[in-house]
Amino acid sequence: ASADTVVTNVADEAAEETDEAMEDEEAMEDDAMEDDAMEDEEAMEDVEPAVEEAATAVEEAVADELVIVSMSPSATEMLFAIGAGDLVVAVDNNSNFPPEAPTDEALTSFPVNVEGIVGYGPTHVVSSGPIEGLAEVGIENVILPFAATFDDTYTQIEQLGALTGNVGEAGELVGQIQTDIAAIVDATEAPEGLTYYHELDNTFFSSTSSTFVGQVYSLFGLENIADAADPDGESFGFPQLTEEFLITADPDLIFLADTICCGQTAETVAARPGWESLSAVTNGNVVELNDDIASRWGPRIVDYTQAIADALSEVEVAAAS
Amino acid sequence: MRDVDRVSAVSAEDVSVEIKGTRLLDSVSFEVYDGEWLSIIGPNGAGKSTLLRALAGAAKSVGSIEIAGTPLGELDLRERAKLIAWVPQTPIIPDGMIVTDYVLLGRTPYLNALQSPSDADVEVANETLAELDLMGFAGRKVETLSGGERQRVVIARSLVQDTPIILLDEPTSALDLGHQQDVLELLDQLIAEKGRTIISTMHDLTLAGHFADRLLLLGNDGRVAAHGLAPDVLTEKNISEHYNAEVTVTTEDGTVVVAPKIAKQNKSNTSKPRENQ
Amino acid sequence: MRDVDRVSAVSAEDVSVEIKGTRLLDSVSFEVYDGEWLSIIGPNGAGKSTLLRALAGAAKSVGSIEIAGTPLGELDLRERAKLIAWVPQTPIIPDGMIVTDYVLLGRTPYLNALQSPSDADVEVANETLAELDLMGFAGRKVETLSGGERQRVVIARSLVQDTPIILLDEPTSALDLGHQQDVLELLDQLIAEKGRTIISTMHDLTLAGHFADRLLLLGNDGRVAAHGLAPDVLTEKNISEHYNAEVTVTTEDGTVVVAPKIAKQNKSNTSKPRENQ
Amino acid sequence: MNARPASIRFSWVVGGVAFVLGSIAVALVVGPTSIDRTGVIVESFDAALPFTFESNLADQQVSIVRNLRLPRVTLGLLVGSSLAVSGATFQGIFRNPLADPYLLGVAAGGGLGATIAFTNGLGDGIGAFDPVQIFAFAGALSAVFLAWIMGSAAVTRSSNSGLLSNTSRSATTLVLAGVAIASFYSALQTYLQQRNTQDLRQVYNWLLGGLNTSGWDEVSLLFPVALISIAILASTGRILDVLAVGDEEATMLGMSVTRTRLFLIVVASLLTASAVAVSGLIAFVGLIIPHTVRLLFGSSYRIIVPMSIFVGAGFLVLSDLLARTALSPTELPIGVVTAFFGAPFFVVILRTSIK
Amino acid sequence: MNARPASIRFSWVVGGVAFVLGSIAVALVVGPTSIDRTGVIVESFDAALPFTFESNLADQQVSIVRNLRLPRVTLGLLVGSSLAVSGATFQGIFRNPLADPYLLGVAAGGGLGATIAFTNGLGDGIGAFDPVQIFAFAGALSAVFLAWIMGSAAVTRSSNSGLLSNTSRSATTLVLAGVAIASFYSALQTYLQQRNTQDLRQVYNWLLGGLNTSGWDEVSLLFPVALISIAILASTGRILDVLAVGDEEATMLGMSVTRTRLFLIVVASLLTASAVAVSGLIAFVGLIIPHTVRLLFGSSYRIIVPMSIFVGAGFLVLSDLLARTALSPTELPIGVVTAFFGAPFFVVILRTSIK
Ligand SMILES: Nc1ncnc2c1ncn2[C@@H]1O[C@H](COP(=O)(O)OP(=O)(O)OP(=O)(O)O)[C@@H](O)[C@H]1O
Ligand SMILES: Nc1ncnc2c1ncn2[C@@H]1O[C@H](COP(=O)(O)OP(=O)(O)OP(=O)(O)O)[C@@H](O)[C@H]1O
Ligand SMILES: [Mg+2]
Ligand SMILES: [Mg+2]
Repeated sequence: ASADTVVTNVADEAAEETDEAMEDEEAMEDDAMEDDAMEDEEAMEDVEPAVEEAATAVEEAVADELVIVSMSPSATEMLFAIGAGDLVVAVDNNSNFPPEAPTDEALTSFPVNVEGIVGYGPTHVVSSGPIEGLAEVGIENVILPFAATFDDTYTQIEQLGALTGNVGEAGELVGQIQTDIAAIVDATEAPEGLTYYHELDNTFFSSTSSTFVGQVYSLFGLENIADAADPDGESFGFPQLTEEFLITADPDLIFLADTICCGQTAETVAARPGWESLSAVTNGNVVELNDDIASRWGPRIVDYTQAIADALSEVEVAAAS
Repeated sequence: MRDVDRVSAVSAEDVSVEIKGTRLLDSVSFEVYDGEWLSIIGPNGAGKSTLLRALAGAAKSVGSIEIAGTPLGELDLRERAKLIAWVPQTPIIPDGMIVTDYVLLGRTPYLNALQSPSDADVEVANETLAELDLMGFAGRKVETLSGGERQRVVIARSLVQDTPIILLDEPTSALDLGHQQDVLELLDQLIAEKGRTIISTMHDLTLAGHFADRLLLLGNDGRVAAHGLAPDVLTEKNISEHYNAEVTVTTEDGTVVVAPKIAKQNKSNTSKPRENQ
Repeated sequence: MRDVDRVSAVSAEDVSVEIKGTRLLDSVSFEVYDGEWLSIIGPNGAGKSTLLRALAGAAKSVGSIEIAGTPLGELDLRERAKLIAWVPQTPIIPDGMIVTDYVLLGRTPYLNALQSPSDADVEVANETLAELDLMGFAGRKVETLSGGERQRVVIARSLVQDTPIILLDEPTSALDLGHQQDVLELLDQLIAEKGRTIISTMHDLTLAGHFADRLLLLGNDGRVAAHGLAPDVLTEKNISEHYNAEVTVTTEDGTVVVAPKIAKQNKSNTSKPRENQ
Repeated sequence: MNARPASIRFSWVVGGVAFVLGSIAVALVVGPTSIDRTGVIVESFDAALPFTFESNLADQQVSIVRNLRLPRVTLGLLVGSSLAVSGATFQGIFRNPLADPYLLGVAAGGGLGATIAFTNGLGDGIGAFDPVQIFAFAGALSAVFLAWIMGSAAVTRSSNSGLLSNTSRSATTLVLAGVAIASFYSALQTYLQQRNTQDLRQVYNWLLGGLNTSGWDEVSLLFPVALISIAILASTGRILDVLAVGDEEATMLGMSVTRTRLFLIVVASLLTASAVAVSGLIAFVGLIIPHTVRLLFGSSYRIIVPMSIFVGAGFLVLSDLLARTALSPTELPIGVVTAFFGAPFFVVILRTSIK
Repeated sequence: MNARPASIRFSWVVGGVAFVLGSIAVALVVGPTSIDRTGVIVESFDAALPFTFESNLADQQVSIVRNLRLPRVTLGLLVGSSLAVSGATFQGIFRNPLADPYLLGVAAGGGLGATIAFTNGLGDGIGAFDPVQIFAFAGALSAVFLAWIMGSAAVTRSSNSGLLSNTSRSATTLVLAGVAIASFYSALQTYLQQRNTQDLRQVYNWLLGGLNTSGWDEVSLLFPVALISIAILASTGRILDVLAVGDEEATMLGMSVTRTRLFLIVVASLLTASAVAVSGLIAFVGLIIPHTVRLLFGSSYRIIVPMSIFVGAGFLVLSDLLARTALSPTELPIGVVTAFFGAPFFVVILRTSIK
């Protein structure tokens, strides 16, 4: 069983329920959404027509009995952002946001303890990969895999909305994210043709434009130096780069997504032998990101986008002065 | 020496063994008949062990070797092991194995891959242990035995194999006088009672001549230097030529006795102990 | 037997060895003087090897053992190895090691941890190889040698160790007549020329009696059964009692000759080969 | 007739069976969720025997017992005994205390196979035909096959050149070929994994091994192979004892050393590969259990091999119990439990049983 | 005097030095960035020798040569020779073809130490005192220390109980204790890693090993230890040959087997632990290089040990070269390169050199 089948199951159960609620739902959404967001929404409906219907039904029929355990930090952030936090009884040890999330340090997903999860009495477990054995004890496994695109994120938020009956909030959230991101991108005027290096850890693992994090930079027309490691964009989404190449490529911007895991800062980067003369270092364009924000595909992609935008506006200053 | 009435147990024709260009054995031919005991003698490095290995199929050789009329190469390993048992000169002693288990290894050719030794097998082992004065050691680890005890255990394993042909490479080198005789007499008895064929190597020429029916002397060049009855092979000339040793050969009670003429030069015979030299 | 003029090389007093409650050696006492050759004899399992091990410090023993006047326990390993060389009954033959390297191991006590053998060391090794008729084998791997060749190589290692005291556990068991004599005469010469002290075990009682100054007979109970000159120890009574073998003891040229009275029952002496039995 | 071959004593068998049954009982009854003990036992009998027993458990409890605990315990028995008996076999074949069932590349091959499956997005199959299992199994066997081809061809050449060596040089050659092949497979696996770091956790998790995601599908895959292979291996102790006298003497005792070794390697590798396919790479068991048995009961493989089956089965069931309960709801990787509790225990045995 | 001990031939030394120098030259000159060859050589001489040489390279190119390539090559030499010589030593000590420098727990201990540092957020040190290095070093040594204590105490007991066994049982006991301790440390490491999955990537990278983040700091840490230890080990071949006759005979030759073994283990472990601390766990080299040397040049440790130094050094420098250039700009884990190219090469040698 994959993510699809589970979703369909939920939808099937719900399909029998009433249609009226759905119209209300749509009316409400119309008010709330801006145009471009709306288009996305419609596109998504083509792909997953059942989700909306299902959502309505669940809201009325299932919501009261819903008990959710989240084993995915991104899903946790989504659940709380759509106001379904009260349905969540426990989240795994890596779900450290939002602060009110019931993080259980003992709840680990690698490896996972099925009978241990049963102890929380959930009806649904949200995870990024399948958890075998849940179905056998009558628990739904909702699988929200790694998102490859923004649309995946929106779909997953909608899915959770449908599941928890918070369809409205989910729709609003998706709209809000889209609006915010569009606004940030509009407001940022980055110089053309800037290159960047997104650092995942201090052994120079990076991510290319074809990855989820890479897309965000593409919004601003930035050029990823790691793309050289994967010209056809099919493999090596996260290549480990040679230090010598990094130095020769001399990126305009360095984004550190390893400030928490590996304690990297602009200073530590500048202190690396051979790095002191890189343009990003000499121009102060080493940007410290929050690892979590830069690796999750939840609602905080807005914060992530904002961080990049902030950095870009400073580049302008640096370049101008 | 061929006799129409006798059945050939082992026959070797022009057997040579070569290793990396060195010839260890050169065109050795002989025939051993059922119920016979052939003793291979010769100086160190003559190729005695190599010859036994070749007969056992453990060393690659050219020439023809037939076991009970069948070319050696046509026997599969299991058939071969039911025909020939081999006591190596320096057997490998497995760590931690008890004597009974070790001796029972001799039953290997009679057991299928997944079969365990039966009670009958155990009984054979026990009888053989008793015959070789080893009952007291049955439960001991082989590696804790004394040199002579261990050597008898290895012989026991070959007897448990219950083959018509037994190859023994210096089987009594670590045995004391009494056990030497016991073992050789036991082998002699096996010939008499069960018609076994024995080919052995031995450095004690008196014993070799006494127990074997025939002797085969290998020279340093890996060729047969002499072959025949003890009085014909164990001559002072043969021995001084191939062993580089001075001996006196006498015959006592029909047994050829080879006694070294031992050092007289710097040793004052029985005037021992030497005082303050 | 004490002599004020003689210097004690090895002295054992009430030496016993016990292992898991079994007594292998029981209150053995004797003294060997500089330049003497003591031969330890006794049936298989009497404890001969155990005694040599105890003297060499390789087996834990109770009682007192003194080497050149110093208690064994007070010698550190290196000093001990400069005083005593030991030829084990079943030496471990390292895989792939060439003869020269193996023999050079005898120089270990003279080299610091990180030192390589000097040219002088290599020369000692070469001389010893030559003395033991082994020059042709210098570059060969030890494991490819024949039984007798290998045994001489092990003896060579012990001689290269250049110690005043040499313990040899059945050093000639795999040797042919000629090499047996050569080796024993070489040892005798070492006593004469360099004042070495030798303690050996041997199953050939005639040779043991001929070459050694004194004999020590260990009984099956691990106790000293007899100790003294060859004619006193090698008596028919002693031998039949402890070896469980019938022998005739004669004296030729002052050498005590022990000859087994060999099987007469089922063997028709020289009427060989047996025909169609 | 006072001389008797070394063999399993009846009391050891009884002890072994008791240990296994005890482990099963405890592992069924104890779990993160507390369930009425009688009910668990009744349900287990109901599941295991062709008779019907009625328990008073709630539906979900019944389901926990039947779908989570029972398959896990069963798989623990199978995997534990498989690894231990294969380990004993490999130690016998190679006469090397460091030999374990993964020696000739089963682990590296399984790892590569599983990684190929994961990185090609085949990792989320659930049900009887899990691509990861199939790829892991195929990878494991291919590595052993290559190791054999490389290692034994070399041996054939060497024995042509003259006398057989006393020491089992052929076994050493095979081991070295196995190590080289295993390294090669590991290199490929690492490379693939590095190209697909998004699958890192999945792969890593698989490499760690465990029974936590196992259900009846896994049991039904492993069961037939394990039953047959373990039955075969259980009676190969005598053969392994024959190999102890070296290739040359064993050959003269009528044993085709090369064929025997191949046969044993094939059976043990099939078994290990199947166990690896359903449970990943569980360390420690295959190496240490046979040594423990040797130290406790004796060094004949006629004892080591069968006793390893009991001890391995019970040990893994108990380890898995600890893996899911010790820090519940945290699941501990089973390799952590086996080594964390097993290693000190083994050291104690090592220090006390040297005789 | 025609009998001569087995020893290194002059031509082998010349060949070895040429191989190492050739590897260095190629590794300095070739890289993801193409830099004028003469310039690279001139800069390298300038950096290595107390004289001044002027090259016509751009600043950035100078920096690449001096800060990236030179330290990497130097570290490759040091780590490669360290692992190979330690591996040869361990194989000699334990007379086991499967022995490698990680046998007694250096790898597991280093892994645990590094993981402790990472999971406590100490992974960010830059400069001479990197906590990860210190923790890895300490962890590695503590594991070996424990293994020795556990393994040799058992031996002392056993030799009290009577005659020494001919086979080196004490070495086997030590190996088994080492394996148990290594498993225990690995268990702890895995546990820590599992509790801190956010550090998984870092830990995993460290475990894979590599020279890609190495600079002069690492060189200056390893250099003194490596120089002294390698110099000591280079001349221990004779001792290792003595150990070949077994504990009992070696003792009678005046060698204190226990003390010698301890000494060798201490030196080799210090060396390995230092190499591990700066470069993580690089597989294959320590196990396979000594075997390659044995197959090519002969089985006396007086040959194996020193030749392993040359071959190990050159091999790792070349492997690292491939790691950073083969798929440039992607960096390959060095363990992938060593095994991917080394394993087939080794199998060829294994199959052709059996005599
Ligand atoms: N691999 C080899 N390379 C060269 N020569 C060898 C090899 N193996 C054996 N030999 C030589 O072949 C000769 C015959 O050996 P073999 O073991 O058959 O002698 P033997 O007659 O049994 O001697 P011994 O009485 O000492 O046991 C010996 O000189 C030995 O050195
Ligand atoms: N670990 C042990 N447990 C019990 N008995 C032992 C042990 N080790 C040795 N023995 C016994 O001690 C006795 C003496 O052994 P030793 O090797 O000293 O005999 P030996 O006189 O050298 O005999 P051989 O002439 O056969 O070489 C033997 O009977 C042997 O079985
Ligand atoms: Mg021979
Ligand atoms: Mg003895």
